[in-house]
Amino acid sequence: MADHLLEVRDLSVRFHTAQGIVNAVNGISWHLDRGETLAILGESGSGKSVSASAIMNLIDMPPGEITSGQILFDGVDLLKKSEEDRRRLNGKRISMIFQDPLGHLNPVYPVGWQIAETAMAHGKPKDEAYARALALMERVGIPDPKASMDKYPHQFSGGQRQRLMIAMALVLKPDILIADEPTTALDVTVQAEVLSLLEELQEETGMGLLLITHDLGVVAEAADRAVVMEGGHIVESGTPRELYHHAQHPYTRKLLAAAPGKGEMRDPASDEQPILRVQNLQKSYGSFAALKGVNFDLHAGETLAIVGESGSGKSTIARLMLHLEPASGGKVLWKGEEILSKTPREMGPLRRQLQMVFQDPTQSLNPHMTVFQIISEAWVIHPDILPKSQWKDRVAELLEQVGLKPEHALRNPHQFSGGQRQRIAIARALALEPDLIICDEAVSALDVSIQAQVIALLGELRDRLGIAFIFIAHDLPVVRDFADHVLVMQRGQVVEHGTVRQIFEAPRQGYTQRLLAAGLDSDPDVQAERRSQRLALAATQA
Amino acid sequence: MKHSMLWAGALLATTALSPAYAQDSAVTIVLGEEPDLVEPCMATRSNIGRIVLGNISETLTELDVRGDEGLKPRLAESWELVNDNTWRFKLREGVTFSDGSTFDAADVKHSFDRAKSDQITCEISRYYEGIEITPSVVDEHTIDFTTEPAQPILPLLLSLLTIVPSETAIEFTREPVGTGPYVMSNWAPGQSITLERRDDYWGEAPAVSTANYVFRADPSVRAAMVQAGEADIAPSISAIDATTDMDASYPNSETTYLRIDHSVAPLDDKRVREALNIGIDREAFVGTILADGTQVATALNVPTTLGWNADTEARPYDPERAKALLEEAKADGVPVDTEILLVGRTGNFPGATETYEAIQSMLSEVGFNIRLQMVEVAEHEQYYSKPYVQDQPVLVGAQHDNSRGDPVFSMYFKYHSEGRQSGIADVKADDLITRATAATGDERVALWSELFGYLHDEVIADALLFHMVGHARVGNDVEFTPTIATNSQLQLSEIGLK
Amino acid sequence: MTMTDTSDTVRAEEDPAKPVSGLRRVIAMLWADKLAFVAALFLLVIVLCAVFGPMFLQDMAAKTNLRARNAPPFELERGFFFILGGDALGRPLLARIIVAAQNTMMVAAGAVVASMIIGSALGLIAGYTGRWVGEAIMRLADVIMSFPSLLLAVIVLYMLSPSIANLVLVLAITRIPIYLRTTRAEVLEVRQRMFVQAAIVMGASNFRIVFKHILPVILPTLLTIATLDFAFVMLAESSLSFLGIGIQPPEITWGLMVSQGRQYLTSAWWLAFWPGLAIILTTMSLNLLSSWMRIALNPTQRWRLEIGAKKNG
Amino acid sequence: MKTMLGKRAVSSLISLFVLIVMVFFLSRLTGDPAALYLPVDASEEMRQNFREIHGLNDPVIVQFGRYIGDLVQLDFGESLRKARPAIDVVLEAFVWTLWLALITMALVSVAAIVVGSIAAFNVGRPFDRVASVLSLIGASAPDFWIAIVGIVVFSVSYGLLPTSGTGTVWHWILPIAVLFIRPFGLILQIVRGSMINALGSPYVKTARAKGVKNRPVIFVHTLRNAMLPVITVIGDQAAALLNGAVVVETIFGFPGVGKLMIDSILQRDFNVILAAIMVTAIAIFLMNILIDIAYALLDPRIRT
Repeated sequence: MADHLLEVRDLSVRFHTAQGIVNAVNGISWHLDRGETLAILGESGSGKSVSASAIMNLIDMPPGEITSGQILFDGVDLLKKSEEDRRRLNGKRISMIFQDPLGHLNPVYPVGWQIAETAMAHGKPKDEAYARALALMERVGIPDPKASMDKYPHQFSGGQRQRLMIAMALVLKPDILIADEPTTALDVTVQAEVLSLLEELQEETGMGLLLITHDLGVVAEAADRAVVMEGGHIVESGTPRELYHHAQHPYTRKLLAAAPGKGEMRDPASDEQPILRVQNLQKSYGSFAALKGVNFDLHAGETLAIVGESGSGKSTIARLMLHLEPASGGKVLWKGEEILSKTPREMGPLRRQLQMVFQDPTQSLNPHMTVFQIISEAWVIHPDILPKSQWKDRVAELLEQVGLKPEHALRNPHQFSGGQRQRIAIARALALEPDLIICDEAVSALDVSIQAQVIALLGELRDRLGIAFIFIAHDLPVVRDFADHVLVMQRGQVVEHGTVRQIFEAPRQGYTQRLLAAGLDSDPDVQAERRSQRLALAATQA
Repeated sequence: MKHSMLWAGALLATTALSPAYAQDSAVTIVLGEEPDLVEPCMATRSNIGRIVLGNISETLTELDVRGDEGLKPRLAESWELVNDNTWRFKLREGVTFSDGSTFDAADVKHSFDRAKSDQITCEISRYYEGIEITPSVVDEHTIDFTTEPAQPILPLLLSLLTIVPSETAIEFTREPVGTGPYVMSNWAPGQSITLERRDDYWGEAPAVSTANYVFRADPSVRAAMVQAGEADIAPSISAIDATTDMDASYPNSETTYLRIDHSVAPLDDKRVREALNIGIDREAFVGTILADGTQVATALNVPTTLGWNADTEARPYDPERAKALLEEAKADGVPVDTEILLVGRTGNFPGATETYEAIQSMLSEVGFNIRLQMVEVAEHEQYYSKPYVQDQPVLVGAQHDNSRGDPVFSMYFKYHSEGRQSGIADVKADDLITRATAATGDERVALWSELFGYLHDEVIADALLFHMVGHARVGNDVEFTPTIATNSQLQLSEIGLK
Repeated sequence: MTMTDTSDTVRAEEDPAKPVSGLRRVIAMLWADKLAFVAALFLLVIVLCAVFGPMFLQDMAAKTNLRARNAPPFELERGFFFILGGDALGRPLLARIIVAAQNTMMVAAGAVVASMIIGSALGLIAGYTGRWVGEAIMRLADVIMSFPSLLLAVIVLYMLSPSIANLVLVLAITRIPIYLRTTRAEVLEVRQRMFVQAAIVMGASNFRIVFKHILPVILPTLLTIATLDFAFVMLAESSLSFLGIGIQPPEITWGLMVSQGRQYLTSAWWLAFWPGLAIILTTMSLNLLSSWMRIALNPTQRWRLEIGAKKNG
Repeated sequence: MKTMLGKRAVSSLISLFVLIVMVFFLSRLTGDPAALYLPVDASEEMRQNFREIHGLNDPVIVQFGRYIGDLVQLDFGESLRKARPAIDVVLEAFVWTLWLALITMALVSVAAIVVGSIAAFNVGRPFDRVASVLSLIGASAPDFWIAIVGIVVFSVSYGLLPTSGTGTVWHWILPIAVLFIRPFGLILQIVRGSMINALGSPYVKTARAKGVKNRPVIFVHTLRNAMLPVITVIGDQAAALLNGAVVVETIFGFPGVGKLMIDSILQRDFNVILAAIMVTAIAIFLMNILIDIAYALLDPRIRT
């Protein structure tokens, strides 16, 4: 009964890993037809990408191993076909694009050639292949396609690279396009553009689109149907609307609940002296001005969100404040005293008051240290905080504070999941009992559910310990329920500065409006609305 | 890659052509090291002498190493003692140099002055030191040498003086000109030197028309080359490789010995020195580490040398007595337990290291406290020549080569209290040396052999070890029998072709 | 990607590997790579020889006996230690090889450890401090690199006497640049990592950052190089002996034995063969072990061994 | 790129100068050339005279001044022993070494890259095992040992090749073969390692997803990326060869700079030592620049 273009039946894949055998997917089944878009929704480790890799024959065996199931394409079981036959399908009838296009494009070849190669690999003559490549680069909206043909991946922006990937995948007009987290690494505005590009192309070619994502918003925006995966199982499936309004499975509900930007907004209520004043802060690399004079104040116990897309200079502010880079100009007054001009020695004692939580918890924790060492290092450096005798108890206390177990203290970072690692990073920051914690994209690398938990944790700490936060993020919804003030940045400048309510309910600047519009909402209906807004905006501003 | 191969080929084509392709009556001779120069006045250096002596350059007189005719005429037809201090040489006529100029007395004078000049350091000049020698041209073909003091063996000394034309500048040359049967036709540094036969040679033309010299450091490679037919003669190969019927051994006039510095205790004690001598089982080396035919030495010079003393007998190996002697010395308060340093030179001769290792263990057996140290040549020189290392007793293992037939070339230098490498300061020895040097005829013979006996039996000047043999490998299509002189020269005229 | 995702969650769930089981795990991973396992065993034997050999066999190895000169191998009537034959002075080869192991290992280990410590120390400084100091150090490295090692050997061994210690000195100096350059390159990369930044934010001293945070990360690389270098140094030492520089009798190393035995290759092959074999096997073992380490120390490759371990263990 | 080359040139000059200074003074600490040059029984005045002629009597610092003075006029001084300009002697020898190094490295690179890639693609399979073990055995044997065995076997026993020396292409085979072994083993390992990493990288996944055949996946997509680390190693190995393959040159009587070096060191022929060091140092500098260029050609990210 080959009534579907592509059908996965009872597929089970397992991997041999350091920790033994892992069943990545267990007997999952789904199908996809021409012209429709199926979303596989799941968080990291849910096995959402495994079936795709299986279809494309990209699972290395070992360590991978397909233990059961069929993959029917046009009614034929791919798993029974020869390597060569499957190669012939790849790129010709089934194509795939990936997250992180920079890594997935070969750094040492011109993009033009890489796109054309898809065609050449399937026997198209060189000139025709290049002709198609050029046409597609034009179609996916690469500026000056002719010249761009000879450029290399590193010479393009993130969004353009993803467009190039798409072009590469569509050279031979495949029947199916698999997009694995195609927009995750991208800025919100770019994400929206890429998604709509995919839709247009789908309409043109009538291909089936398999969209693998962790983002409910993406599902709401683009999918016709969706399956929700957890721990290698499909827990629920249906149209976005069904899933949003009548979610059956608790996990699905959890996901929906976790989606940011739904809770109550805060109203700042402090009027005493600010603990931090940033005045005309500037940074330039050679001739390029990354930060063009930024000003803001921060009151004790308050949270300031700094929002902007990549290259807006939001992280630079943090790095300058903490002496990770020298500033080119301006002042930073911490409790009244200027700290930019301080020497490392003078800075030493102050550092414990200003702490930072980094974006990628995997990298910000030293893999060679145990959790205990990582946290207690704070007191090795600042012995006056705590006598050695109390370290053990304090570490346990901190771990519990951030929702981990005391016995975790003896493990190494790699034995934790991303979210847990970020909690450890937070515990490390707390160990110094700081007055201000700067969170640089502290949650953007985390799954939505984890994101929600971590933000909740931070909020709780703020209320309990009265710590002030600077919360740096690239999309607005995340900060909506958490911040008191919001600073919107673009190209090294503050575009708009206001209370969270003002920013979200009455954005004054076009850029802010566009940001808001570009943010994807998990409610299909809201999202549909947003979409029309976005298009309207684009029209007016174009 | 292919290309680079081709280029390499091209490059090679331009370089010296391989011996294998040279025409008939050509021989290839493989030597241990390439000479830095091909300079007649350096001919006493063996790697130069082998190429130059008797081939490119000739001397007035030459020592007969095959028969026993003693000193034979070469460029000089005859010589006589005009008075005590003056020798007169009659020169051969009708001899031309390879550059066409004719040979006459002026050339001899110039050659001598050039050799003695202080603008270049000619090795052969060292044989004329300490004597005032003035050559004076009598006529075109007669020359007098006046010496102060009288120099009985001047004709022998002149067997070392290579004759160059009077036009030769007083600086080292790379294009040697001589009266010899051959002329150097090509020198590709690092690869080969080629000699061509001269048609206008005064004497009878030798059989070999072209001689090609190549250089390989490793003895086994040299041996292999002859075996593989890439070379015809390898004048010195290692005894270990000398196992085929192509190989001939020859006394190479080298004598190995342990030089003892008598000035440092306990080696200042005669009993200790005797113990040293009888503590070494010399016989055991022959035919094992060292080649068959190696002789146990009783003198620093080989038996064919003038005045060699047949009555002195090698001391037999006697460990018991050696121990006893040491005990005795010890009883008299001689510090026999002091560590004695035995210095050997790596690669001095084939099996050098093994030899010294064996000696060390033998001497330790009889109760010496010996430390062996093998050193490279420069360091060896530090120990070998004065001023000596004084802080501890030292035995220097060394080799001495004198194929010139007269002890004069060795004795002053090795045993006179003034000698640069003399371990002894003995009045009687000094006196004997001075007298013998000045003496002639039987008196000279008597004095030398007295000295030999005295040094060996009375003084026990040093621990004499062996008269060494060298090994030559000669290819099947040439005939050549190595002689005692093969170490220092190799006259192509002595090579026959089959 | 898929794999790491899955293993990620698993890690979070399953129990942490207890430090105790570390050794067992290493052995299991060794066992997974049979060649590496054998190599490790062989090296263990060599080390034992090096430590205890001279104690028991010194005299036998030094006793010359010209009657047993070049005694052929595989004959027992002269005693077990003549199983590999005798050398040019009739000394039992087996005994000599065992005794020589000590010097050989001392030279190699000494040189490698010394150069590794000095080299990586300089590398850390060059990588972490200001660029002027760094530049200076790098130039120094260039000089050492283009300084002909033979000349260095002659100079050192001439001015100071030729001894094991001095040979170690020579070899160590010539190897320093390798570690220096690698360390510096790695430091320049690692110092940009987040956890180093985090340490700075906490106010950690340079010393602490370098030794607590950077060094542990680059150590595996250095160790891999070291194992390879160990082999290299052994060969270098033998070449020196061949050229008549370096260690001289009555001291013995394998390299020296080979170069002394080479002239007998045609008449008594075993003189050069056995010590040569010892060198080959040791260097090979080290190579195998280091390529095993390269996988074992690389998290993305380790599974190859771990599966093996499961299959075989 | 240009400015970088400029910097490199300057810094290399600095190191070269330091090198010369060190070699000049240190080598003069290693004994009196006269003692080596002249026969042992040469008299003291003869030695004095020799030192006089070669200016060895002046204080070392004066000698150094003189040397540098000449050097700036590109006069590298005379060889003590050969009575020729040192630079001629060195260049003569260097040509040989250069060819030896070039040919060997060319062969090594190609062989190691091909075998290494295939091994990496079959990690753990027989081919991989055999390749690495064989290369290891070769790389682990002392080179002089291999060289002599080689001569005994190929030249003496079977007479296939000339034992040693120069002349025909055949004369090059044994030396190159011996030199080949060690760098081959090393580079093979590097290639294998970096290929394994590259094969695991995302862009290979992409290529597979595009339906590219295995061969181009290895030799087009992976290899070029994997080459980057390899090139550096090739450079180092080539540098080592340019410094002269002393052992091989000595055994095969190959008139290269390595043999020249060891000879002049043992004979304390200072000018030749210095000239040799300078020539090789410059050659290596030039080669490193070639390496950089190759690097830039392979990796566009460096160009911009």
